[in-house]
Amino acid sequence: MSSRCRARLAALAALALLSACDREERQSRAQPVPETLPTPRQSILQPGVPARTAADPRARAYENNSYQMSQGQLLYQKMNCSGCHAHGGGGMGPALSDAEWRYGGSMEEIVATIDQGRPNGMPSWRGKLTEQQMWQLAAYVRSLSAQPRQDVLSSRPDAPSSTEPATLQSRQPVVPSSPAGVQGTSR
Amino acid sequence: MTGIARDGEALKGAELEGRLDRTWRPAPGLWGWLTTVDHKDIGRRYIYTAMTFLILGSILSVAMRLQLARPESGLISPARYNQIFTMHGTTMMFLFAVPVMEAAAIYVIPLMMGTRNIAFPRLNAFSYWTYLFGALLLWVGFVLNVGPDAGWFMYTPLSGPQFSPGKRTDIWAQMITFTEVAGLAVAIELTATILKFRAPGMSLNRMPLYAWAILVTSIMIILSLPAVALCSGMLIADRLIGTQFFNPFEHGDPLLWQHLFWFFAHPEVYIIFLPATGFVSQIVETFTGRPVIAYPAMVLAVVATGFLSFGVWVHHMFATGLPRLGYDFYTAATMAVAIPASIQIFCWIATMWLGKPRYATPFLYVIAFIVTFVIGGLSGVMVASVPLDLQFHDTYFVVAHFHYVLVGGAVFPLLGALTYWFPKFSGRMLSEGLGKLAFWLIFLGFNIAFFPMHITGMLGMPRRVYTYPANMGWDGLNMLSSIGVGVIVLGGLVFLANVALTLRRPRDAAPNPWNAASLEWAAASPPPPYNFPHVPVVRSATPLWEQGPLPVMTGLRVDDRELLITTAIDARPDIRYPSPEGTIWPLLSAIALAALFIGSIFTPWAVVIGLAPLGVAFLAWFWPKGSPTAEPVIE
Amino acid sequence: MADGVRFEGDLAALPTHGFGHRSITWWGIIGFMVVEGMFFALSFAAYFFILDKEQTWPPAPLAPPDLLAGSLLTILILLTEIPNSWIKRAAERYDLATVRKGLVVMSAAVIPLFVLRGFEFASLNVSWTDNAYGSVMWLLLFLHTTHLVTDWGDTLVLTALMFTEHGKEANRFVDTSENALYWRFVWLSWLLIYLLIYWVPRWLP
Amino acid sequence: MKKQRLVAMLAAAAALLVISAIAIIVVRSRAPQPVAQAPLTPYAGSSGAVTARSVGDGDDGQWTMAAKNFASTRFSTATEINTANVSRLKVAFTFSTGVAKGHEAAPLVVGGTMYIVAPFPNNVYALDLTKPGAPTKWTYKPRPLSAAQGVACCDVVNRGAAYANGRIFFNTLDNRTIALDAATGKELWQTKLGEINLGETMTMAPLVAEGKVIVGNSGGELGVRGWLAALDADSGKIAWRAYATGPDKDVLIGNGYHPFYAMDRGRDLGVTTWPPEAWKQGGGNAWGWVSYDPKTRLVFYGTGNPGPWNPEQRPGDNKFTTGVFARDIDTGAARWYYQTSPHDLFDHDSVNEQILLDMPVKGRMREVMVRPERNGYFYVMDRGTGEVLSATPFGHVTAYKGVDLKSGRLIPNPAMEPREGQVVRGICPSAPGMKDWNPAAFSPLTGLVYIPHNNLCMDWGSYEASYIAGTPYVGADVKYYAGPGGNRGVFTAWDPVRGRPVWEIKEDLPVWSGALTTAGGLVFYGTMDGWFKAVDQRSGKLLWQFKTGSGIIGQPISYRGPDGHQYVAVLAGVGGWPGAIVSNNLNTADATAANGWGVAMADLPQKTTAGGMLYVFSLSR
Amino acid sequence: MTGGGGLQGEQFNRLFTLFMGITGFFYVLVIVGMLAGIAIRGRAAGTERGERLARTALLGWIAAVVLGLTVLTVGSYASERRVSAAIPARPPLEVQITANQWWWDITYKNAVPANELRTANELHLPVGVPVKVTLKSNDVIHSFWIPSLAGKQDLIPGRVNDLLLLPTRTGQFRGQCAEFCGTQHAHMALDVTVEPVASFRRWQQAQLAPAAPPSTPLAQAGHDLVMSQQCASCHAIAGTPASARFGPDLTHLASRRSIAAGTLPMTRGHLYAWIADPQGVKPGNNMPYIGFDSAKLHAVVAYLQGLK
Repeated sequence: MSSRCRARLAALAALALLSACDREERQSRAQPVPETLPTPRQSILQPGVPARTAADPRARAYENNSYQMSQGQLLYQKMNCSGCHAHGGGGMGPALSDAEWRYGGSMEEIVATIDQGRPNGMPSWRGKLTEQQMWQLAAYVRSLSAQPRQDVLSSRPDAPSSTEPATLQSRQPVVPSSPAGVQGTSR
Repeated sequence: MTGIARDGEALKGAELEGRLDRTWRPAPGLWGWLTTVDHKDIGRRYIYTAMTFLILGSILSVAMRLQLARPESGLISPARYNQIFTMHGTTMMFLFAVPVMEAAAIYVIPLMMGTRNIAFPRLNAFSYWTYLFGALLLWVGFVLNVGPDAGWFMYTPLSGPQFSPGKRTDIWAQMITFTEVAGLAVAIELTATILKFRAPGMSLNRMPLYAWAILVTSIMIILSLPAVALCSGMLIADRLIGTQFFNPFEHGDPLLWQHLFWFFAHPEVYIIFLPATGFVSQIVETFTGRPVIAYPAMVLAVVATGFLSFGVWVHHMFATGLPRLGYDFYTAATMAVAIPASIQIFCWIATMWLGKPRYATPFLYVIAFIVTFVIGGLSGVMVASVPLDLQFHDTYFVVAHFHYVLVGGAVFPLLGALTYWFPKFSGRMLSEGLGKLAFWLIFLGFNIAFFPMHITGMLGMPRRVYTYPANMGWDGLNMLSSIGVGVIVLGGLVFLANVALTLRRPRDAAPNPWNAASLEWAAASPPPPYNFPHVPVVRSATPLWEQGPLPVMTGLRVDDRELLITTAIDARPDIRYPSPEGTIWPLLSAIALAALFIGSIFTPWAVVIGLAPLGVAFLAWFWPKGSPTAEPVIE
Repeated sequence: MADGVRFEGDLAALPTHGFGHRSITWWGIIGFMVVEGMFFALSFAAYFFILDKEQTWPPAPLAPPDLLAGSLLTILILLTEIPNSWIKRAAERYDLATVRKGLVVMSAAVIPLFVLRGFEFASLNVSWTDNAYGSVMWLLLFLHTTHLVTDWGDTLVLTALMFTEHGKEANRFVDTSENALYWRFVWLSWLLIYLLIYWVPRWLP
Repeated sequence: MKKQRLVAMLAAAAALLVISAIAIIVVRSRAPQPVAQAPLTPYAGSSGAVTARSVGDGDDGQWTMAAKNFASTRFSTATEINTANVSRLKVAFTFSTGVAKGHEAAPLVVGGTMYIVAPFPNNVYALDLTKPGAPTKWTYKPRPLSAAQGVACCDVVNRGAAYANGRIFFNTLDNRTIALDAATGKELWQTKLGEINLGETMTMAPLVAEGKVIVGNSGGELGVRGWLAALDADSGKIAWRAYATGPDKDVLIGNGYHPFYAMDRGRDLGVTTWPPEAWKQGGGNAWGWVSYDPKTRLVFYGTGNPGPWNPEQRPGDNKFTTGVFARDIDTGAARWYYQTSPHDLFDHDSVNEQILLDMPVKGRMREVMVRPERNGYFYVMDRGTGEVLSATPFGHVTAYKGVDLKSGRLIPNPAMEPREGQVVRGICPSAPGMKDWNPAAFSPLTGLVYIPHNNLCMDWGSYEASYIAGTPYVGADVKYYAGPGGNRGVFTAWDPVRGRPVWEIKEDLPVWSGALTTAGGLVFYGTMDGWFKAVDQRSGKLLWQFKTGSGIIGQPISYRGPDGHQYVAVLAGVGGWPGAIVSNNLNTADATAANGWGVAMADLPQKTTAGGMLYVFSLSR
Repeated sequence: MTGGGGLQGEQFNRLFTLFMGITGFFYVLVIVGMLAGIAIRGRAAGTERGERLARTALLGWIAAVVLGLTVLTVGSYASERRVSAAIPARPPLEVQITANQWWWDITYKNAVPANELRTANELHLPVGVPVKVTLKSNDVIHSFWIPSLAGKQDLIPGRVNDLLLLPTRTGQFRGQCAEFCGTQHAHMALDVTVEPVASFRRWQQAQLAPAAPPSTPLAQAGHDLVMSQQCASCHAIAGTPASARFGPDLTHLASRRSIAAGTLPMTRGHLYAWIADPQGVKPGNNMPYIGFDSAKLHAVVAYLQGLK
């Protein structure tokens, strides 16, 4: 093997290491950063359809991490979310596993909904949950409609069976697409 | 028919060897390396790979001992530590211990049986590749920080979809599937080889004890591996498609996992230990210069161990709250395993009394084996007792116990066996001086490292903790254990240096340098691709110690790969059988299988889609090449 | 070999194949049958383990699997033993023509089994995600289906082989005979699974 | 010869078999299916003694309270519509409430005006019946807090208003009791009684008697401490408030408290039968029906389930949840209490209606109340003492083994007791019970009680619940499914004297509407797919039905209009606990949606849609 | 040796001595035999008599081994019997322990539910009183083990196990989860105090009382923070609105010996460390980083310190 070839292999290995799978990392320690919750701006003409804000980098980080999602699953039960929203089917609160999002279905919007509460009964969890926990919950909530990457979802909780496993659902993302150009101008 | 060349008076010596070599030698170069089906190539490859994993597993243990040397150490994070100890256990059990025992048998058994190749040689090649891909899957996963982290025993529900999110456990479970396919294939090959490929005259009661050990081991593998394959299949189904096998809410049960897992994993200990007793028997025989006494008792002990090992799995579950009555049965059964083991120990010692021991390095390993393994065996008797086990279970006492059993009982004999058969593998004798130095370092280091663990366990230190508080009385003992591991590593390095230095020397070993009695020593060192120019004939249990030249039979084809099948019990010549040529398809099949298994971690559809390439590969594998050459052709 | 050798006999006159336990293929097939038999046995153990944990079998409110498809399959798979025995005997007689015919019949006879098996999955009345009962039912049926698939694949390959020049090789007849043996294992194991899936839930309260 | 005979016999046997099979199929496929074939014997006439005591005003053709009278008989003496002419029943007029949630209320009719309370936002409409088409006379909008919707456990329903002395009294979801001037719709007073931030809501229909407005709260699924309060009808001031848990002074237990059974006696049982502090989140809400006996001046009502559902979290009897109270209407002091489900295992609230009857028990006339209970037993109790005279299951029960009449204790079936961490299957009746809030009616014509109810079983998996104020406090995942027979609902005519069903109608969907009996020999009820039905009181024969725009879960009433003719009215509008599947647009792929209705009601969206509409029927002329 | 604090521990010690004696005897026999065999090399080599002798000795050896094993089996069975005979099936004290990742939820059962006592990570047992420990798990398999009292029992989700204990010696012991249960298996300890009955009763009475109200303005501020911030979403403090059950009960937190299931000793400094950065102290546990500033931290610690 030529030395050049070796160097190339080494570079490849290093690259593989760098791109190591973050989505498995048990990153339990939130970055001690000031609370900067996303505040998606509601558009003027379509109050139900929020304008898209610039994507928060944490959205992808939490949504693509199976550990964070499983923490969200734990919180979903322990914080009594399941009491209103069942296991996605809804009850007192709206269904989370269907294709309708009253207040937007993006990570940022779900976090904002958890944080601020919503007028028809969704309580505000600000000060009751930490920001990290809200992100974890949002990631789990999106997994109820099988939206994050399939390889991040887990098939079922250790709980009474209630739904077909998320990993088998083929539901597509349901956030209404925004008209082109809104992203930069609506601020 | 006249065109067929056969060995015999007319065709012997150098000409025969040259023609046999042309027939049996794998294709040259990389292609030959990929396509070979020679049991010696595969066996050597298997051994190298397994030993590599021994080294990797040992590196992990060094990491763990560094972390545990001091209390509340922050060297390794808990998440990483859990991966490391999981990888250590998994690597040692699934990627090192079982494969290396099978690997040694793949290399030695056909030679010992006096035949030219193993039964189902293509399956053998396939088995190696499958094992390799499974092992790579696990280790690449670990390097990419997707290593499993729920323990090598993967207790549900910790390993289930809720508490082990992500792909870590899936990778572990599919690695099990790979090694299970590989292990079962080898077990079937070895069983068939031992039962049908023995040299004429080697009736069952003339079979070397090592062959008996491998026969029983193979049958145990066949009976026990399905259990782990089944439960890891259930686990991955729970994790990927949402079955409910281990979900207590839906009336699955975490204990179902434990039953199935230990139904495999307890016999597995004996699957590792029995071949080692075979090594010990062969070494004792050679280095005392006489057969091991009470051959029937030895054989019965091996068979009884295999049999009893299936009745003891529940002693891993004494703390789970199963009915008490069952516990007493399993206590008795576990104690009973000590009886065949004690018979073997007695016979070896009596053989030493009756023979003339030579203190070569392999024999030293046997002595170390007895000194350490008996400790492990006796502490095993302790943990068989329910009241004692309820105190020892999952403490460092158990860690000490099974390292005494597995390192003392299997790794020491293995190192002895490697030294013993090294001239056969390589044609060179290992240096005795370095060998003995390595032996003493490893032996002393092992005891320094693991004996204190008995005490740390008795002092209440649980297993599988990434750290422990200070002032529990555990600090000094842990430090001592860590130092011991350092000594073992030193010994291991000397051993490796010995191998490396020896391999640089020219080949110098005679066919039978130790003056051993079994057939593998009748072949050249290293053996040619066809092993034996003529079919050796056996007249006693120690054929090479018989007077006069080696009796042989002739008449096998020389121009095509052919070997002799004998009857299962008396080893009377029965059939001349074609042995397959080298081919690439086992490798391609293994690649297709790997794609299917690995893909299935990410989507169940991989099973469906992956079947097509796998089917094509298998078809090409089994489809006969060229025109029929074997006689007779039916018209 | 330092001592040289002494020629004691010649093997040239030995045959190159034999049926049954004389054949190495037979030992391989037996080995795989034991492996798969263990798979089945352990799945049965898991079945009864889970059965023991459930309050009723099948758990309320599920209905036991519908009998029709499974029973038809059972009858059909028992009937396939007729061509199967026919093939096995013909193979042991080296009767190439009959073997060819038999294998074609056999390859075709398995196809309706797959159709029925599809209906069987549909008639289990439970999904594998519902509860452990559903999981173990699907497991049993799935395990057996893999055996149907493998043996069918094997039969297809053999059928194709028999129509080529390789069909004239004696060892192909040995293979054919052992394939027939394996099919017996497939349907024998099915009889047990049939009982477990369809009848035990009806017999137990 | 012999052979021929054999063949003939075989053929005959086969023919017989086929014919009988066909006959059985034909017979069994007929609906409704009477349990006992006619002739029916246990009528008032034949048994001679069963009569409902009319403790309210004499029937003047009005409908002033949801249950018609203090005895809660829901029996109208009007006979204009009867078994002979009911087939001519036609829609007289309709009225939309504009709300697409569950309509559980009973309309009131007083002096030519109909009053309707809609579900949240609880608008009150007064319809002028004297004018054609019954135009709106006035509308009152209480504008409850919208956040209240988030703590209403089982849809944002309201079960109706009450009328007395020219006033309309009703509750809003955000815990206000409001009194309106019936003539003008002007607000007279309003009293805030609870806090939605703690999960409290009010959905029940008040009862007005002796100048007191009796109201109670809801929220048993949110760990809300239950109470029943009496407000002064003139001022809205709280006269007394009796809690269901806590020390005796909170429960208004004093010297006058004489429960019949030893298990209900003791000091501060509302504290000692709970783990420390647990009574503060203990539930026991009085969200159901209240009856009143003017003779003894006793108010009767039941308390709801204890919180949380998971029983392992609250060892003890959990007094005074899931039981019946008799209280003095003036002081609220408890006279007696009987716990129907001590240490409730399955959310079997005890809030169902109590129908006050005088009837013979073991040959002696007794003043009783009858309660078709959620736990599946039909209780006949002495209303003076709280003694249980009989408790008979009126459906398929596996959850309990019976009621021990000596100790009064319900005997649970140990095999069905919930265990944390494992689903228990086949529990019948399910959490919504053999019968939920939907009230039964009594007919003195037949002496039968007509019970709209469920035939549901369930799987129950409990786990530890965490109390966070204002969020659900349940700790169980449940799944309902049809019980034996495959029908989810039943409409049963029950003979309270003999303790057995006379006939029953199997309904596909749970029967979630109330029942109405009339002197015309009819009984009315609605189904969740929108059929409003009239059946014969004696035989259960379906005489008339009409398909409304949305599923019916309301309470039908009957009144005499200003024109002197009889009318029947009902609110259609699917919703409520099971109907939330439709009204809240839930996802039925999740079996646990709406606390267990997900799969049980998976077909509901195909069978009905949400909406809110009043239907009033009269004979076509 | 760790046993000896309880009935099982005493039995363990006796049984272990028996095992050590017998297994030690056999070990010495084997080693001496082997050393003699290789030292006195070849004395009996190859003789028929030697082989016959060896075969006879083998029979004797097997008999000795079987005898030894029988003694051990019977001994261990007898030991078990003695334990179960000494403890009544329904002991006067029943403790229910529920394992969570990675802490112990402890309830002292009582016939009067209102006298049920709930605490976490600290077990007090009266000496000489048999106790039934009921074991459950909320998530994965854990194992309950107090080395000094001996005896070990798994806590398995979906199952209820129990363990009968009889402490015979007073003292402070350490219990530990003995089944690998995930990231923080190492930090899942249990503080055990075995004490005289009288002081146990005193402890029980003190623990039954609701939490002490805050006594200083700073503690009052801490109380308000605990009630209004994330703390109350997970923890319960009896006598206050905080009633959640996700985390350990904090009612008498300051009376305990350690923080976070034996992770840190209970000191003011450690309380600061724990609340300020729980993930740094015990990575992976479920207590989140909240981000109190120093003033809030002072207040919260002041309040928690008052929860004696």
